[in-house]
Amino acid sequence: MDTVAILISKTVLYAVPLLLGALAGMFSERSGIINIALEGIMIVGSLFAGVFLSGAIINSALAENAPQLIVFITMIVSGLAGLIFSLLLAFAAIKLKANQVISGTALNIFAPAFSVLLIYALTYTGNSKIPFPDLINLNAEAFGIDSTNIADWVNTLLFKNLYLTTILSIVILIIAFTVLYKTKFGLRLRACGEHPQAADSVGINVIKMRYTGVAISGFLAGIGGFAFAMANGSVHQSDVLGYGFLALAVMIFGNWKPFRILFAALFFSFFKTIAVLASTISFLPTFGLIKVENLYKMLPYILTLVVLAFTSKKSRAPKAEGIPYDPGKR
Amino acid sequence: MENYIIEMENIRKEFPGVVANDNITLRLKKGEIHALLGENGAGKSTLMSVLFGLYVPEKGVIKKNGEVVNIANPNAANALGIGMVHQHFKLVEVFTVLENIILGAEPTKNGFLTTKEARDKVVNLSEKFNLKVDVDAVIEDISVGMQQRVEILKMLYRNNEVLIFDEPTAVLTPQEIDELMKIMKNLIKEDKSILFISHKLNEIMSVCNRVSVLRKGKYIGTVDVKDTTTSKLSEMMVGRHVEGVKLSDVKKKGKVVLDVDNITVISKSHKNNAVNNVSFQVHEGEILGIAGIEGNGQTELVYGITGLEKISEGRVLLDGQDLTKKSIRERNLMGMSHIPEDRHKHGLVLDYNLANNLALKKYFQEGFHKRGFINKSRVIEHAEKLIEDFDIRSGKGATTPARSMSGGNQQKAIIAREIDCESKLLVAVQPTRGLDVGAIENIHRTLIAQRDNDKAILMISLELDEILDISDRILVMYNGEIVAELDPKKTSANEIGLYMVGSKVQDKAPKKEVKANAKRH
Amino acid sequence: MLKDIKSPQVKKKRVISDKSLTFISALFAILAGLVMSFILLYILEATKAESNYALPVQVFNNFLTYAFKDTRSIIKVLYNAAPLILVGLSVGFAFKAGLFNIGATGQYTVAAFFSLVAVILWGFPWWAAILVAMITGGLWGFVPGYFKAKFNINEVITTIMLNWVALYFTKLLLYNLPELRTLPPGNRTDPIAYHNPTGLLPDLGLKELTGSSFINIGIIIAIVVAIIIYIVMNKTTFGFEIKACGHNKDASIYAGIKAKRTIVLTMIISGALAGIAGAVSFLAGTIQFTTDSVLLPMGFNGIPVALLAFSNPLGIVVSGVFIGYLYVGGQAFEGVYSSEVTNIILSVIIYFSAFALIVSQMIRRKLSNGNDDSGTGKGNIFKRIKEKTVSLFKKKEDVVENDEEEVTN
Amino acid sequence: GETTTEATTAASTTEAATTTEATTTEATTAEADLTYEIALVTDVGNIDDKSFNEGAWNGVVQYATDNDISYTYYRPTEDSDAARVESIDAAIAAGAKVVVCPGYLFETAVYEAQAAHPTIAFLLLDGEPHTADYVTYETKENTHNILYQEEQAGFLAGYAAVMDGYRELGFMGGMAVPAVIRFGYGYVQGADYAADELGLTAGDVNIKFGYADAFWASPELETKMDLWYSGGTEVVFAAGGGLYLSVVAAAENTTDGKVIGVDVDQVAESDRIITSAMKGLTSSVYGSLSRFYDNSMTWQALYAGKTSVLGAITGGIGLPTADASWGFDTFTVADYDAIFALLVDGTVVVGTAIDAAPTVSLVTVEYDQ
Ligand SMILES: Nc1ncnc2c1ncn2[C@@H]1O[C@H](COP(=O)(O)OP(=O)(O)OP(=O)(O)O)[C@@H](O)[C@H]1O
Ligand SMILES: Nc1ncnc2c1ncn2[C@@H]1O[C@H](COP(=O)(O)OP(=O)(O)OP(=O)(O)O)[C@@H](O)[C@H]1O
Ligand SMILES: [Mg+2]
Ligand SMILES: [Mg+2]
Repeated sequence: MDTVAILISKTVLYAVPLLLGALAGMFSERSGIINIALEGIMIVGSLFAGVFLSGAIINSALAENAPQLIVFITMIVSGLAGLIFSLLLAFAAIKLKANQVISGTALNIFAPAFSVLLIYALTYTGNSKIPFPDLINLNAEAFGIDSTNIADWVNTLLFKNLYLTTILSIVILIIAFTVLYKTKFGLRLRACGEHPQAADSVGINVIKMRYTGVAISGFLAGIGGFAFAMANGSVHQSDVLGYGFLALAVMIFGNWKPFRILFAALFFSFFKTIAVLASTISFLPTFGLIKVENLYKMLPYILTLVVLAFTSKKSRAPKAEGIPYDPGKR
Repeated sequence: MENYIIEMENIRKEFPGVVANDNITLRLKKGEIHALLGENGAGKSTLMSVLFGLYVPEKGVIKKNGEVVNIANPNAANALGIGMVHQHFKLVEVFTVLENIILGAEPTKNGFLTTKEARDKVVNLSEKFNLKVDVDAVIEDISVGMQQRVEILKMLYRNNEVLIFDEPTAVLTPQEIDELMKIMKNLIKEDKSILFISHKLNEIMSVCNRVSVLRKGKYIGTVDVKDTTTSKLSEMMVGRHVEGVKLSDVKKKGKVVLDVDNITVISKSHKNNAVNNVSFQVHEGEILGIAGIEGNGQTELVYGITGLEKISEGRVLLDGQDLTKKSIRERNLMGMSHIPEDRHKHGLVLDYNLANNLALKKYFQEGFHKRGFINKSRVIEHAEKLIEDFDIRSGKGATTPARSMSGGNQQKAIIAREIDCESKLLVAVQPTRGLDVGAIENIHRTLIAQRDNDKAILMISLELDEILDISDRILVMYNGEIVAELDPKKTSANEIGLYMVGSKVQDKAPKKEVKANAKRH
Repeated sequence: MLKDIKSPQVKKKRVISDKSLTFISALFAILAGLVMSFILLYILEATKAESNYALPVQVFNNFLTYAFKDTRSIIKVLYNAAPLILVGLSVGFAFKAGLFNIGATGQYTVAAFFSLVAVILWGFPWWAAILVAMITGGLWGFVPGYFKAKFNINEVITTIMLNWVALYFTKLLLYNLPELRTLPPGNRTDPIAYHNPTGLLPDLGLKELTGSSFINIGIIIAIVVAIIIYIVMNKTTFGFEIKACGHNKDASIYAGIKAKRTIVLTMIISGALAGIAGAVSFLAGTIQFTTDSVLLPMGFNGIPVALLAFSNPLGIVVSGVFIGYLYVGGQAFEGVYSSEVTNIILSVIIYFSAFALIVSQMIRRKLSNGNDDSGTGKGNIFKRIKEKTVSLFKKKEDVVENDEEEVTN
Repeated sequence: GETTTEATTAASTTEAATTTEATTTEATTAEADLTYEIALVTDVGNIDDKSFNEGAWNGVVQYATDNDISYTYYRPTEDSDAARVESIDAAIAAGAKVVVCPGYLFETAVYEAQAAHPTIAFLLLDGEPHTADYVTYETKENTHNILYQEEQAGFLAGYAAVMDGYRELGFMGGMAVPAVIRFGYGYVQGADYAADELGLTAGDVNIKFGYADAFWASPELETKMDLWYSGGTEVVFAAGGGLYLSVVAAAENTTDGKVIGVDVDQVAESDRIITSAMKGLTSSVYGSLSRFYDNSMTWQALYAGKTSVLGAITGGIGLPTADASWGFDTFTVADYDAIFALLVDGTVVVGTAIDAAPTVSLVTVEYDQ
């Protein structure tokens, strides 16, 4: 029972950064810009979350009184950091029509190095980590429930791994969906990703739209980075362990659609969690192997490949993605 | 003085290495249909794009009702009531008709889209001007004709009063064209003013009040339609006298070269078969023309024959050899050449230079390589010979990047390459698409020459005149089937048109009952 | 009919050739990277309580001269360059076919591991182990190639996935093959020399001579392979087909080229190249495979190497050595600031090289539209490029027109 | 003495940082010619690995700061002996008089370097110089080695835990490397010893035993720890640099999960940390350096070419006994001193073997597969 509870709550916990990252990727690609820089942007988001927390707030009264408010502000901070960073990609890819994958790669190399150097500039040590002051996750009490009155596994399932980011990411998901499909902005954004010339011909400013798309992407990815760091022993370690790239996969897996992305994120996270528990879950066979968990750790990736293979027919990337917008072209 | 609604004065627009518009002046009267005539690359689209705010001219002024206006972008144009139907439609394929129409002028209630009244407005408009469209259909599923109606509705939805049509008829059947002409007349009644681009003189004569002619980016002149003739116009357009090529002699057909036996090709875009049990033969020394509206299976038919797509049933034989299972290269080597419909997608590797493009079907053959190592000099020689023979013009001869060549010359290069293969069969799809009369004449001559020395030619075209002019025999395709076999001497554009829209079906043609296709009309 | 288009194009070519343009833009990117990093050092110094502005200058100077201190440093550069060049070739080769092989690191990892298995467990000599590496790397490249060809799945995704599979796969094997790690502490593969000296890359006796354990024939292998790839790319029908597919898949299919086959082959070769890189790295006998290994960065470093050389095989040799130098020289930053500065330089260089060529093409086009005497003399080119770049960021239309000869890599 | 320096070591990154700041600037203004007298070369990874590198580095920083000597660290370009040798050479080229080499990974490198640079002093932690094939061991006069009896520290931790009433124990090591293994096996033996002393029956005490394969925190590890705790594990010995972050996080997800820290007194990091199996990494480096400088910059006979083994006897290991750091209820400091004494006088001998798991009579150890 507990195992299941943990499995589920962890799945949710680690689906959050993936979800945010993938939604980020979605906004960028729906506007026509391939954002392979998610990894780097997430790192920057996590970095500034760390800087902000360890710096400004750490010993202020706020921290005790309204921890969740701090978490919220930090989300904004990391989001903005990601946003600003992502503009580097936007500038190269949109204004200068650079190859989007290449400029994205550049950002990915830049981010971790930048993180270390910023920490150096702040502390004069070659450190690569900024521990967060332990941010209280939303426990049962925060909802006025006395955790002693509820079954342990229920508590584990619902509250043990519940962070503000978890809840807000669902909100973000719903907003993302509404914006994309129910607003004029969304319609225009999608048009820019599908057929920029058409959008231009009806007076939509494609350049502006794409900048916006990438900016939103940066904002969400930044938050994603923070969510990751918080979930991961709440420390910034100049690295998001490849979650940015996984988010990219999740996005494609989710076919650039918000709710499918949610599903994909959960799917992926679920199998990652299973793999981790492999060595401890008795009913999983070990095939007489040492460190068999490594076998199970391959699973989510292989499964994703298999699923992609089967869904490839239906999968459909935004038509104009990756192509620099060029009004002259016919 | 006259009351002009639009005046474009001394417009100059340059593109890298090209003066697309050189000091052009164009005046549009209120309530007239004004034709803009010119060869490929004459600068028609560019001029209109300038008026529509897509390009910013280097020189010149634009006046609306006498006052100078600044049209920096399509928004400004819209604000001034100027709308445009583009040569290559600008529709988002995965959006619905409605979404495409409202895009850029979306009605919203506190931030959210409200399609209700937009829908009503569109429906009213489409009834008023009888522009039949299915508002909720997705663009990629509807016919080209309907897509065009969507483009027109886009303008009307924005209450534009100056309407620009860039080569609107190129893709339409005679019936659809008549339809469009009526629509344009109606629009005039609703005191709109229209700028109408076309290569087709008879259309211009039939609806337009005045014609302005461009040549190589220069303004040649403006004349009243009532006091000019088609031949005068074509002379103004090309700068010399042209008479279209026609098949004069009648050759008796030789032995069968291509035998298409009952083939079926499954469609990618919809569940019906794109090609349904089609059978026909092409003989030595004949040009078989296949007429039909875009999207009735011609493309898939060609793919099936040339091997770009698998056929699900039936056989294709070349000189009696079954090549149904053969690869594309084998087919080529067995004597099949193919002038593709889309020269940029299939015809050329735009980033290769001309020489490599001309070697695309030769590089692997004797003499072009030694044990896998390409013989560059041979490739160049070969290219130079073709450039010579087919008069392909380009900046740096053999080493010109194909991308920088003109549509016309790109097409010439492809034709040169295919004919150079000396195949028994030449499949020519849209061989003169979008080319000007001069180029067309030239290409038609080449095709006929091939026919005359006993090659078999299968020509698929949307241009009825082309079909009528140079085919020995005509098949009409509708909804994936051959619905008629006709003799060009004994039929007319109109009759063919009726078969093309399926409103007339021939009994003698190998006919199956026609599956209704939800996605069309 | 087209004279108007023709003549100006002829003029344009007089301005400056594609090759030198590529070269210039690469230099420009590198310059940008170095300048940026220098500024960065100043900023870092400025943040200190008591700043000493002599320091950045010295450190940067050390960085520039670091590798020329002595032969051993130069050897170290070449030692780094060898695998960098090979991975660069792997990535560049795929680029030429329009594929982005971000999975070089996975192919590198698996191949490296099996090259070690070959020499330690099977007692293979080095050259046989390299073959093993090529095969395993090729296999790892085959999968994304097949997925691309068969299901048209974006290779970026498949290769990313396979990187992780490679990581855990090799870990699993390393754990379950204790024969690979008999010496304490037992969490890393034994030194090759300990089991099978013939498994080490030959050093031609230079190890004794130079006293550097970083010397071996790796760099020679890399250069030879680069030349072979260059020939395949530019002189053979196969190269012709690969590039055709890269530029326009549909057209190649139409022309009878088996595009799918070509894609798969390209990825196999690309993987094999990354494989050689893995072998060259590990058969040097210096580094060992450990159970705590993460995704090996070497595989990713191939990307900048390829990009900087615009995927030209011979250019890759140069950029490989250059980036190899960066990593060696980067030690000058360690302790004083941080060796991460190297990666900053690298990222800036890639960032700029991502659009340097395109921008400079725009500039060239503007030059060519200007008066004819333009372009005579490089100095004046640079002057123009400078002023044009400035105007570039102001005027809208300028940025808009580049449809000809765009580089697709 | 030990404890005071220990206390200072517990300083969090930020504090350590500020101390460094001062010196860096002094160093640079004083020595703009970029020479550094005390050099530390990291084995792999960074000086903030919360493990060997960091512990040793803090020792260097403190000594150099206190005595106003220039210092810096070097990071090898790759994880290889050759690269470590290279960095050592680089350090010496930059004026290093003494090179601190933390970690057994340096054994081969120092073996070469000590011969190549007879005039330079080396301080090798947790290892003894030998050839790559482990055949020839030799420590030259210019080298001093320090080994730590981690097994004793682990023993004390395991003993204390069981004596305090914990029955479900866990050990999560960074990686199966000698120092960590010794911690773990000592921990197991300590628990067994306590179980015996308490007269428990076989199976009363259970230990989950595993390695994270990394010295840093990861989602995977935290998840795994969650499962351990929810599976009944009461206390986990987190012996591996930064990974304690994941363990603590998991503990904090439970109502009363506890953690045992490692190397230094980590109680400051979280109130879930009941004690820490300390070894005087920082202090021993500090001590050695001071002895080195006091003896006119050479190793005195006692250390030259010798290996000092720091354990209970030398006070090189132990648990923190300050009230603030004492997280036990029934187990008292007095009890601790008692068992500690037994270690000192050798009545209790903790097995040091690392190639095979220790034989235990009462506890059941569940080694991770
Ligand atoms: N985007 C562009 N980039 C470069 N040159 C262009 C571009 N668009 C048009 N041109 C040049 O401008 C000239 C005019 O092109 P335009 O498309 O206006 O001709 P057109 O009269 O519309 O031809 P067509 O009948 O084929 O549509 C052409 O010769 C072409 O070389
Ligand atoms: N990228 C370009 N650069 C220069 N000239 C161009 C470019 N694209 C088109 N043109 C020119 O514009 C004119 C029309 O171009 P386009 O390719 O549309 O020819 P087309 O005959 O209209 O073909 P299509 O019918 O496919 O549009 C041709 O003269 C061609 O040379
Ligand atoms: Mg046009
Ligand atoms: Mg045209």
